[in-house]
Amino acid sequence: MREKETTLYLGPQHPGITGNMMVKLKVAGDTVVKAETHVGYLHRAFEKLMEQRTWMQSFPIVCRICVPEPDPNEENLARAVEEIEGREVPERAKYIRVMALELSRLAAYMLWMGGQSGGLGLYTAPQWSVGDRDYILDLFEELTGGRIYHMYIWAGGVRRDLPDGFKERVLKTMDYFESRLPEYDKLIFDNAIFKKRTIGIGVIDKEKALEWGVVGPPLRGCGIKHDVRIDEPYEIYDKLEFEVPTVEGGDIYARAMVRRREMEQSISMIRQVLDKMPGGPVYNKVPNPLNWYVPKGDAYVKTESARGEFGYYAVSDGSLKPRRVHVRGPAYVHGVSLLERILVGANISDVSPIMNSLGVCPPEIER
Amino acid sequence: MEELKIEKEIAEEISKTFHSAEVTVKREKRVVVKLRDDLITPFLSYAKNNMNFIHLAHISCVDWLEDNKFELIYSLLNYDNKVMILAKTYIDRENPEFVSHTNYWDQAETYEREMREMYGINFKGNKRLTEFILEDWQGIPPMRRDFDTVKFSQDTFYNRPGRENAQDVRTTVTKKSGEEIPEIGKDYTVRNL
Amino acid sequence: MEINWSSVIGIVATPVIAFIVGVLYGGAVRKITARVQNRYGPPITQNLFDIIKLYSKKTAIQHGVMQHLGPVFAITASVTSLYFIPVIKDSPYFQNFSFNGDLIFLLYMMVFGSLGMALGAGQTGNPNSAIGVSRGLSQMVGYEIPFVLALVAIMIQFKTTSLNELLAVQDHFTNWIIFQSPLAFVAGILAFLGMMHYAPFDVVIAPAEIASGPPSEFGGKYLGLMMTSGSIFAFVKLVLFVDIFLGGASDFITLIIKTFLLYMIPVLTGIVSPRFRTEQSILFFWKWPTFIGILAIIVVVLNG
Amino acid sequence: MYNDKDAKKIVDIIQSYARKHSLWVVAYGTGCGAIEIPPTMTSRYDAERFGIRGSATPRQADVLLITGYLAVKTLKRVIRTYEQMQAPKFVMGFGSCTINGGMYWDSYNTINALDRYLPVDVFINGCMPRPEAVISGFIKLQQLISEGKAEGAEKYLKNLEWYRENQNKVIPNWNMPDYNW
Amino acid sequence: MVSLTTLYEITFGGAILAFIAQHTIKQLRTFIVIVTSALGVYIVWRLPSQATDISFRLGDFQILWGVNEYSQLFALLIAVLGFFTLIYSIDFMKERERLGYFYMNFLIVIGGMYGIVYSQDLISLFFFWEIMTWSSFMLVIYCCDDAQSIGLKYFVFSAIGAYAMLTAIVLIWANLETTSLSVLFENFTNLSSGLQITVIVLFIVGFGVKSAMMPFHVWAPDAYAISPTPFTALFSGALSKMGIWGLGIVLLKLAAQSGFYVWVQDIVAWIGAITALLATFYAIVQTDAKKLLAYSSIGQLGYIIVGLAIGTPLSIMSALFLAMLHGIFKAMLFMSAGAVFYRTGSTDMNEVTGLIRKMPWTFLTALFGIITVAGVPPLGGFAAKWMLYEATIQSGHYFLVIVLFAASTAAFLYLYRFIFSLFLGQEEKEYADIKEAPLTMTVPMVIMALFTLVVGVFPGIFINPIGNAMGYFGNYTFNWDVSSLLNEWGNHVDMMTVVMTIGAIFIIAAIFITIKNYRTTRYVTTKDIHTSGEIPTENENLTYAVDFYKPFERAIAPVLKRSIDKTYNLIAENLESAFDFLRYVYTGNGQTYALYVVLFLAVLMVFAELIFGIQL
Repeated sequence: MREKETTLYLGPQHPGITGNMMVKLKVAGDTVVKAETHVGYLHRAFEKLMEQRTWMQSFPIVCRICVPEPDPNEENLARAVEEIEGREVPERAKYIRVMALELSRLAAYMLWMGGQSGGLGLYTAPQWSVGDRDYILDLFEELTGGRIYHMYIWAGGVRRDLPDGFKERVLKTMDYFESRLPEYDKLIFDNAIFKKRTIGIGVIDKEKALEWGVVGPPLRGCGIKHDVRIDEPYEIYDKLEFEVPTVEGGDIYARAMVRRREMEQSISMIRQVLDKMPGGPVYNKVPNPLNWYVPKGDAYVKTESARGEFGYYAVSDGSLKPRRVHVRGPAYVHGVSLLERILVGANISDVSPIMNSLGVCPPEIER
Repeated sequence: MEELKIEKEIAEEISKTFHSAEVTVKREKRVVVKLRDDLITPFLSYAKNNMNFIHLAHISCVDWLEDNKFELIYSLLNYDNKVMILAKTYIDRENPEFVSHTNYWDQAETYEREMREMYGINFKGNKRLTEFILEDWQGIPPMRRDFDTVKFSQDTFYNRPGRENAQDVRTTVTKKSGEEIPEIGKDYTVRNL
Repeated sequence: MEINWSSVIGIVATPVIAFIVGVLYGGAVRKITARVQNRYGPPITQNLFDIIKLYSKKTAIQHGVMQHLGPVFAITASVTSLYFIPVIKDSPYFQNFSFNGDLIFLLYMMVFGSLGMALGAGQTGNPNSAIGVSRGLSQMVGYEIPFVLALVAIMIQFKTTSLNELLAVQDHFTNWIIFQSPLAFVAGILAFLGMMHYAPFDVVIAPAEIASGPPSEFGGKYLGLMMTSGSIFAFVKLVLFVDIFLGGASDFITLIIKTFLLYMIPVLTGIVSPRFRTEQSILFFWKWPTFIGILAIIVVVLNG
Repeated sequence: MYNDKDAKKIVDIIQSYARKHSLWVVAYGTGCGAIEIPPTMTSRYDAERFGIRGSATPRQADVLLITGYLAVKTLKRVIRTYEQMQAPKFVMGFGSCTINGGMYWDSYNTINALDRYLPVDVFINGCMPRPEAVISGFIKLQQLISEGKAEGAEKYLKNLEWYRENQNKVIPNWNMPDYNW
Repeated sequence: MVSLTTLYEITFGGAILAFIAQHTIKQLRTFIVIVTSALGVYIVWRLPSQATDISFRLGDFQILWGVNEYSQLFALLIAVLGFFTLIYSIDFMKERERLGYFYMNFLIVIGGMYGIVYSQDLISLFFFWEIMTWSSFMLVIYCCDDAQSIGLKYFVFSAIGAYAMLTAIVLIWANLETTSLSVLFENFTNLSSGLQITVIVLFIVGFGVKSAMMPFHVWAPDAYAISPTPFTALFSGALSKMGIWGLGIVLLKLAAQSGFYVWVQDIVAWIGAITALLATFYAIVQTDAKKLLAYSSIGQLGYIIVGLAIGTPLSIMSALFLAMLHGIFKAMLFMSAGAVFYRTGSTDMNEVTGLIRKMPWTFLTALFGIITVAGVPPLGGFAAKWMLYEATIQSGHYFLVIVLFAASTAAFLYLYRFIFSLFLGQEEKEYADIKEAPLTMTVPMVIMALFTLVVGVFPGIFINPIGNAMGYFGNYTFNWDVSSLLNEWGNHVDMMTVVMTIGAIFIIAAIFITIKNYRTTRYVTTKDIHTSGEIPTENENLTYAVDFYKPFERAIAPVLKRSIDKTYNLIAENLESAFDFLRYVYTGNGQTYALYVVLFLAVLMVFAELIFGIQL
């Protein structure tokens, strides 16, 4: 028997979807009655592949788990190995790691800004922001050799030291970004229509947010201060001065403003890191990567990525290869159980902006 | 030892309530609890309702093929003191079945769906154990240790041979450091044939 | 029977000129948009390439006769409305049939194409198309009201519904209706924003929501004909507004300048605006533009 | 005056010129390569200079850009998308994983050689290819079009059985609707 | 042979014969019905040249029947529509029961309507009015038990109308001692102005109920929707025009003489315009095709009322033009909806879908119908809309025209919904075996559809006879070219040029798109659509039909919330319970009901006597 509601496929081949996934919407009129997330279009079986590779061989593939922002994955795996082994990391490497993480957060926010406003029909914003994001990618290219995939952070430190004059170039880029932010404010965040389209849309209830396991900007957009960087400071975050912005409201606009303010914080953090960065080696003596036995043990490590808390649960059985690495991306909850619930009752027009504002990133759901 | 005060208090409370639980404070903000499989549900319920561990961060599974066991790990987080509990248990690998915790946490549904698909664990009480990531999968659940992904890939997908003059990275690297090619490296050279 | 050759030439030449101008405007808009967006942008002839490419597609699919004829309805509406608009004032070539129709006729003729396209899009059976049509028609109710208010204000001010007589009134630039009836112009131009379907009123084709909406299932020659019609129709709307408010044009250069400047209003608005949801855009039109339109009529009535 | 043959030629030249300067890419980010598409399309690299533009639905599109590895689940959708496109249509394989599986050569869920399942006109290698590489791939495609060599769609129709066999081998449940062609 | 009495004899006699035939020789029944209605067409056609007025006394009253051009216009509409709907009903009603009852009442309705338009005095007008009302009530409750409460609603409103009319007649009789219309027109100004306005308002209420004028429209949507489709076509096409006929007389003959004509004009015009707008809004939110068309009817009648109320030559012309045309296109639309019902058993727009390839002729009719309603050139609706707008603007009703424009633009919404939901969209499996409706249904529909095209090209063939008919109201001249439209400022539209242009471009473009890539253009089913690369499963619904205009509904929510219908429903519920005892009296059985009506009339007369102190 034919169902009453219309089935609307949002994805996988759809301009409104973030990445390659599908949200099957049952709509009555333009209101979503039921939403079902379907994932698996990007399943590459990373966790299985890591079991086939040595710990160090896993680094090149973990960065592919989340394309817009690969560094938290490398950071997580590196810290998981370090925690199991009890390995010390040189101070300078920690600073460089934080710099890379914050740069990648900034890049991810630029990309998000494009997606968010592009989904709302403001096509100038993605053109600007994705273009500006390229300046960060240039920095990464200089630092790591790769625009997108860096494979830079690894167990024991980072792969290589900063090139000459890199610090100045980073500072220059940061200055440029700071000068651009007011323009983005004018174009996006202060735009009357943008506000009209985002305020009161896709609201997450504060109580529910805690119980559903919402993390990152969506949670901070509910007014709850929850950030791994202050809760469980890793690397040198406890030595930096920054605040974690929270905005009340729980709607798309609140989440957008959280990210907008975090961009300022990231810029200031990068400046602080460059300012305080000590000298010294960037990695300690490590074993031969192909012969690197990690002792038996397990570790759950967390990093705050642009979309929220990124957790890795790594188990080693004392052999060359990981026994199990479980990747828990923030989108795992945001993209499936949370999305399916808050889309009910939403307008078709708002589905794509809601997804963008939650930072749903399918590759980290299905790995 | 002063800084692990909260963690120790939590550990004490758990061991007081669950006598058979094996509680260790692993490091700052990490408490590991090993439990019998039938105690997991009471424990989660207790932690959620009485100890304010309301955030279920993830549910994970490790396949211990040698011991014929699956290890299930439930990670809970307390928003107030930001301590994380990892509750672990072992279940039988032959006929894996466990209780669903969807009535405690909505997002548990997703984790359980994935584990059913990847490990074949049947979570009783979960109403939506439908296909999640894979589509029309016919073999054994792929994340089990006895599933050979390399063989599967070679059988199913066309493997394009590599270039003849391609240099093996492993050989180059080991030559440089003067060590022998380890077993793992030899495995991988198979592919260049 | 004597054949009036100048009008025959006009009948053949008008659609061709309209098409070329429309296509080049389309390209220019893309170029200007690109420049605002820090880009180099495609060549100005890009839309022409696109249309030729679409026509030279080797295959096409259709879901039935209404989809087959949908673009035909669209081009019929565009070209017919073009024929009933005096493109160049007092020119024997480009008056065409403008003496045989009037503003209310044009108003209805312009809907003919939308209706045909809606029927064509409906037959494809694609829910995206249907949603797009539903949005488009709803939005049309929104912007038609201020537009009609503006037109009625002008009609009662000059006691005519004929475009040619309106042109005759605007013999000197101080007599342009934009100066004689500025409120009507404001209401009209706000409605014009909606008629051109640029952001923030592009909810009909919103790609991120309904994958380009009504034309979802149209490809190849059908999309080519639709784009052709769209180019002509953009020109029709521009000329209509120039004729009504800006005193028409007595030569092509004036026409190009006036229409292009007019075109820039929706384009530049669109570049910096996200899109409204359907009901938001309807209510937008029913608030200020309608109020201004009513004001325009009141002013006209009070002035005699 | 010229005869029919010349006239035909002129039409062909115009057609292939228009075709090559108007490549509409169907919006389908099949793999992680999709992350380099926004930079390619936006202000830094501005692919619109070459007439390359996104297209929301396959009916309107000319180019199917396979951005990276294809999971089996995606392959099915890609085939459907490809078959809904109108000829002449072109496929571009993007990234090493479309050539030989790349990083994921041993994954149980990703195909290794795209050209066994779809007729690929241009491959762009690298993991991942830079926007410059993508644009150079497009320019290669434009060359092929003007030389009349980009005939993937015809190849596909001619060897449909072979392609179907390969596709069926990988996709367990072939429940695609029948196309009347 | 051709005279009013023969017309009545044949029609009412045919009605009784059809009833008898149903119970004796069934085969004859259809024959009798068709012959009767065909003869009706013939007689009505020949009447103006041959008939003479008929006059006789009935008690105190002078009964006068006569033919004038105004009546003739409506009589022709009744005759033609009656003929077409009866042909249509042959196959449509084949499977139904109680066909004798159906056809008898059908013909009585037609006869009653003839009687109304040809009566020249108030008594026979009222008599025929009641005949029409009763027999149409019988047809409303014909279908099923559900119809009972709807029929009650219809009846209550009709009774209010009849009561108002009767009161007016009584007032006139009491003061002028006449029931003759012509005498009334002459002496109307002799009445005191208070009496004048009372009579006018009462008549407007009386006629307004039938023409579904707001706020008396409440009965209409349900009654239209529930009655059998052939009758609905007549109901909406012709029966509702009786109200228009009467309003025309009241507004242009009576009110025009009184001192407060301007007020009456404005008020009625605004009521008409608001009727048009609100009915359009309600039509947009309907889910049943027949109900949608019913609201559409109310809206169109609103336009007609506006045209009549404005009272300039052009506006009267547009109103009468639209009245005639509405009879045709609404019959077409109801018939096509009926054809869909005949084949699929439903007119629920959320259910039925994708019939275009199964029922091409029905689709064509519906397409012509919606284009005509929308008023888009080149079909006939454009001429009507054009004249109405021009007349409204030129008579200085500037804001009225905005409301009308809003209503007619919003009309696109429901029109598209009607045709999209039933004919376009996904072709579903459950409708795979549907065939085109039988010839008796398609032929009348297609003939009428082509007629709208003819009227579109040559509006003159309608305009000039209507111009003559308007001689009844005054000295109006319409000497237009057969294909042109002219407003009072001297602007014109030449429909010939328009149609030639549209036709030429359409044909050229259609040929181009057809021969281009003819060989490589494939037809694909509606299942092979862009669904983002996914493959829809069997039971998934790809038809977008439920809540089609949700965004628009949200935009007009403040209007819909304060719906008149809701208020009325409240009253109606109370009414129903108040009249609950009537359920014992009226059992759907004709005789019981007739008895009740007689009682009701008696009560009315007593009332009249008590209140006005006059002896009837």
